[in-house]
Amino acid sequence: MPVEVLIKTVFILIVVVAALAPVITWIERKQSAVMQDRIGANRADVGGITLLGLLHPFADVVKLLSKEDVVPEGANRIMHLVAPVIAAVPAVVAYAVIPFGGVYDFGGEPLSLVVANPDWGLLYIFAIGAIATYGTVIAGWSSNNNWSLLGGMRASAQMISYEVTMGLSVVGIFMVFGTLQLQDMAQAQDTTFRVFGFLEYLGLHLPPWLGRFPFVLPAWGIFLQPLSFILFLTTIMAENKRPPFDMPEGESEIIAGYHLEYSGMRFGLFFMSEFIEVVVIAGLVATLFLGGWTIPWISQEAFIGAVAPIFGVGFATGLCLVVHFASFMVKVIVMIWLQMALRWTLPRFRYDQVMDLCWKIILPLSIANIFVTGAVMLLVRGQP
Amino acid sequence: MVSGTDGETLLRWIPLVPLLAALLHGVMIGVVRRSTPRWAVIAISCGAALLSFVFSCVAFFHLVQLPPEGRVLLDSIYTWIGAGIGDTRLAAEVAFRLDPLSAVMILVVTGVGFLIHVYSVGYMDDDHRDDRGFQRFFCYLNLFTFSMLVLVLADNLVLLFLGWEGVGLCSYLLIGFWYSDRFNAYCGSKAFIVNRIGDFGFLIGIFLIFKAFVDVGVPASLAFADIRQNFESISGLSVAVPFWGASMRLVDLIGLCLFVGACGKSAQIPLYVWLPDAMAGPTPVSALIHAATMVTAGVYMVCRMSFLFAAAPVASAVVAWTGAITALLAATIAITQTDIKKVLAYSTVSQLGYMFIAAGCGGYTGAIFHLVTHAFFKALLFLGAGSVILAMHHEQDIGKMGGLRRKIPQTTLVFGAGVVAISGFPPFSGFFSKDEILVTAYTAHVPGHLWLYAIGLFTAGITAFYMWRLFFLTFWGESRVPAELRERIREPSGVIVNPLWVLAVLALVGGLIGIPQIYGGWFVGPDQASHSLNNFLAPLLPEAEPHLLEHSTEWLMAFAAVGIAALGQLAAYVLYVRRPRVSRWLAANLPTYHRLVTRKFYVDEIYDRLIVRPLVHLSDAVLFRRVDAGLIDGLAVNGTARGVRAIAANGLKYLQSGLTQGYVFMMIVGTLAILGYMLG
Amino acid sequence: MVPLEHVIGLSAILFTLGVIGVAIRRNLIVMLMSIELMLNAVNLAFVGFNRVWPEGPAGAAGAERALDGQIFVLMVITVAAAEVAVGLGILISMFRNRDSVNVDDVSLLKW
Amino acid sequence: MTFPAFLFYTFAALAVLSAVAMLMNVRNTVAAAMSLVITMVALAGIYVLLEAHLVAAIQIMVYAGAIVVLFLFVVMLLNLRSDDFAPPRQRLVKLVGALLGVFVMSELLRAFGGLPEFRPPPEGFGGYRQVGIALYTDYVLLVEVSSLLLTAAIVGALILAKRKID
Repeated sequence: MPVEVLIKTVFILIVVVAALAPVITWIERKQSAVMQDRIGANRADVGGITLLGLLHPFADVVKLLSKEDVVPEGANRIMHLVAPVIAAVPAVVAYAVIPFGGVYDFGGEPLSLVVANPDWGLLYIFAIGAIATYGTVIAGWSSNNNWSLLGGMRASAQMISYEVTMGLSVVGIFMVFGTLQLQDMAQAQDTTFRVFGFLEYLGLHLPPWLGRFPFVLPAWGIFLQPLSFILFLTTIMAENKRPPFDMPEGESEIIAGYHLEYSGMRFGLFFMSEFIEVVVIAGLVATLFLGGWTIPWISQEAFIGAVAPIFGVGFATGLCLVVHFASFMVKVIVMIWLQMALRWTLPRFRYDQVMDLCWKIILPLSIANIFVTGAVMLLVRGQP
Repeated sequence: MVSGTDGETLLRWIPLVPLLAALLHGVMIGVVRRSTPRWAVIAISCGAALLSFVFSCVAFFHLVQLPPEGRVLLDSIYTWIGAGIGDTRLAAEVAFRLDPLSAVMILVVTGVGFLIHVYSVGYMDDDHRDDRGFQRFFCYLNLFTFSMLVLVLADNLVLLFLGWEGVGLCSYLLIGFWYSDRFNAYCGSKAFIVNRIGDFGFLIGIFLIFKAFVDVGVPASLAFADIRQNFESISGLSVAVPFWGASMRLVDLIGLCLFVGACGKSAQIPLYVWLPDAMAGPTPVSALIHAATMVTAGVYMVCRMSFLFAAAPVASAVVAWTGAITALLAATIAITQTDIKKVLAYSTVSQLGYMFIAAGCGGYTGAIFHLVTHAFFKALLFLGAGSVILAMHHEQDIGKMGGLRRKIPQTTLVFGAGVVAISGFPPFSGFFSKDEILVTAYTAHVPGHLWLYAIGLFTAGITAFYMWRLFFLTFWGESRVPAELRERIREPSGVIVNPLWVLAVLALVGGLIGIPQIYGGWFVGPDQASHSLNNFLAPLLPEAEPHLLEHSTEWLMAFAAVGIAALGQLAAYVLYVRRPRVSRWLAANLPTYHRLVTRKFYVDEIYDRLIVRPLVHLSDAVLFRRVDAGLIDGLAVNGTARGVRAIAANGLKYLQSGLTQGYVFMMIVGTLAILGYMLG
Repeated sequence: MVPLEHVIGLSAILFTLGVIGVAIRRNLIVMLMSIELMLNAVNLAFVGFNRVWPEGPAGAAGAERALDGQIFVLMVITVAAAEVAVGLGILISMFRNRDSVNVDDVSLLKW
Repeated sequence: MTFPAFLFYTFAALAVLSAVAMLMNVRNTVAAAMSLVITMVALAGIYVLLEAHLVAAIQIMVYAGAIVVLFLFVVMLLNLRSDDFAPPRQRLVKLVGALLGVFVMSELLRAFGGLPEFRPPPEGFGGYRQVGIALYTDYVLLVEVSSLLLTAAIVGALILAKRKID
């Protein structure tokens, strides 16, 4: 058992951490530049080839590594050193639960493209999120600097309150899919549902054409739980302190917030953790709301059924695996793009607005969502 | 006992009318507070007395129409006390019963009561103050009439006791009417306390009856009819007397207890001390309460329970002998009294003694007859004395009177009639009733009944002597009235004197209603043996068996009684009119006896030293100071408080140090102890 | 996997440490933390015992009763959360009045 | 020594050590808080080993994630620097405390014995589904009451901590 897990972990590490994270730094710069009609980063070159700036991330990494690592005088040394690690590790570890592929049987026991599929899957992510809070708090406190202390305080307050609303907003999804395990959720989203299907339950007989293309949608979370999608997205971005909610950094008021006194690679670690977090959010949202590795309208069986007669079952499953992974990556990239777009369009929230938004808007909405979903399910299926 | 005709609603109005009047006065004094006009007060109270007298007469005529055996009128209003279940159920109703005995009583009470009301209008008139004393007096008077009527008309012992207490209360209020004078207040409370002692005995008697019925399993109802009916079942019981060891019949014990109550109320030997002091109240009060009605309550109660006393020879003997001794003692004291009202008070005590002699010897009708006649002439004497006092402007000492017959002729005449009646000269009431008693005493089965007769006869002589002494000292001889008072003496107004004339007639004629057969009772039928009152009361008091004497002995005894009365009058005449020096010589060389008698045999002083002082000392020094203050307050209350404070100050204070660490430590030790205990 | 005695032993050790913490330390915050530690020790014992008797004591009613221990742990956590909230509230007001978090400074039984 | 046993002992050792660290750490309260977090995470690990998955998740989310953060929050809010040991008198208390501890521990340990062996748990034991069902069927009242308790706690904390603006 451990061998398979090992392969998958290595695979994840390569794909997410090694590949995507640096790319994101590039994406962020490039996308914001294009949005603001400027060229963006394209100076870094290796022997003259700029590859549209793609080399920039590596340049950053080299730069950060070479920078001197300053520990402020009077700061609590150990804490100061440990903080970035506490912040980064959870981000990486969170990916273990996110399925990037379906369950395929190449003879023998099925291969499930997810590192670990514990019974309480999603809770694991929330727990990890809780640990991540400490990174920022400790960083803020240990750097013996009032601004960073303020940043740390703000970060902890924000993360704690958003943790609550994050949990509540996603309950709708739990109710619809009936499970906490992300892999099962993904499989549940592999089917389609008729948009006006619920009218049947009201006793109306539906004409056959309603069952065809324009009115059938893949049973994705976003269509079943639109409100939950919006709420979850906002909370998880706030949890990650991404721009619309990035008071902890808050350049204008408290300079760089909790990672003010950090330099060199530890500062890099903070940034890296943030970007890994972006990928995690993208993966999570994709899995929960965009059907994870599923292909819209074409379920796994249908795909294998179609391809198998031509190239044989083994090849079909392999192809299906590749296609599923591809669809998952596409969705992740779309989400990353969305987050970057949001970063450069929405102005930063004031601190009390953030807290108000959390406790006075998202919380009631998510609870209402839970009730509505419960009612609908009761109506539709006769039992929650 | 045949159950009488029920629903005679008239009966309830007899006591209710005076009650309403009393309530009205009470409201006017207490709530309205403005003084009502005098004529209104007079109208209300005298009207109430008159109305209740009229109702009594109507009821009396209703009663007489009934056949002799069924002569009972019942009127039950509601159940006053309903306690207990099953056979131990005690149901005491507010119910009035009119039978021959109570008929006689209500006539006396309302009749004499009305006259006294009229008299007191005059008497209280001259010395009334502007405060509402006048109205207050009549309020109490009406209240008293109400209580007496309830007592007399009561159908059961409990209601009778209610009347009993009511009467006691009113006597207290009326004796202490001029409460501003400390001595009056003292006399009022003395009367009340002594009465209470008597009531205590009475209560125990009632309880014993109730318990006896319950023990026997008979449904315990204290109505007289029921008691008489189920009486046989308890007559057999006997009870061991705790100290004596000897066993005594229960009936005797009950009898004795009831007699104690009677003594309290009718002022017999042990408990008579309050009556002479009761003279501190206004004279009409003395007349109504301490002559005519209240004091007779005891006699009435004994007669009402006659079936019980008849079956209790020991109790009857005690009653008779107490009566005799009281009569003798009171008469001797009366001889040396100088205050006009005191003399009459002691004469009342001795006359009551006579009634109890009759009751004790089984002559209940005799007792009631003497009660009635005594009510008339004693009320007359008291009111007469009242008018003398008025004339003398509140001078009560006969030493300072004398020769008043010229100044106040009418009072003299009326007072003379009273004196003649009481000393027992033939045609008047006193002779017949006293003679009846002496005959009963002579023929009684009580041990030593001959001695009773002798004492009765001798006391009759003394009675005549002190009454005539009083008469001669006040009205005859040269006037010893102090100079400035002499001219101002004049006859009181008509309102006072007229009632006296009515009473005088009653006193003289009163004897006729009970003329013994030997003098040819005027409405005696061929077969009835003795006089009319007897056969009127006969169905109610069957035990009063007719005399066994043949006529000659009765005539002989009559002559003896008249002779001794005449002897007494002659002695008084000689001593106080012809040779006043002789009485002074007698007083001089018989100093010890004289002082002994004038000091009322030092009875009050003895009581005071024997009972009152030790009791006060006990309650004050011992009970209050040591037990209440010392033990309860000291030890129990303050003691515990001091103890707790000590414990807290020395021990608990350190526990609350404020140091959280300390608390935590204690908590840990505590849990460990429990843990150790649980697991050990 | 591990004999239950060890689990309960661990719980006992942690509990004792918590008790010592409360007894020794004078800083209210650390005392509150030690209390949390004691509560955690109790939770551990609950879970341990629940693991051993899944069907509840002597076959209590039905399987779902099996989770008494764990549900109780949830309740303990709720209570602990409430307790900490109030405890820290007190701590703040104490600090504001005494300018120190040292427990001995509030021994006057009044502010 | 199977792998879970090894895991259990490491977690146990980790928990005990960090607990002791918390006690002994005098100078830096935040360090004490962090060691408390470590203890809690270690305990969560042990819960997973004892098949109490939901409880483990909640332990991390609520205990480690929220309560200790609250501690840190307060520490930072009040800017408490360091704390020092009490004067020598405290030494005595410390000694007594240690003795006490030993005694308590021995008492507790002595009490145990004869505990049943571990048995394979029923399927889905300790998972969120079963706990959820139990929570909302047998223990509904408990849930409602605890919600009441929490509201009371919030109000209480608010009143205690709010600056008196009047």
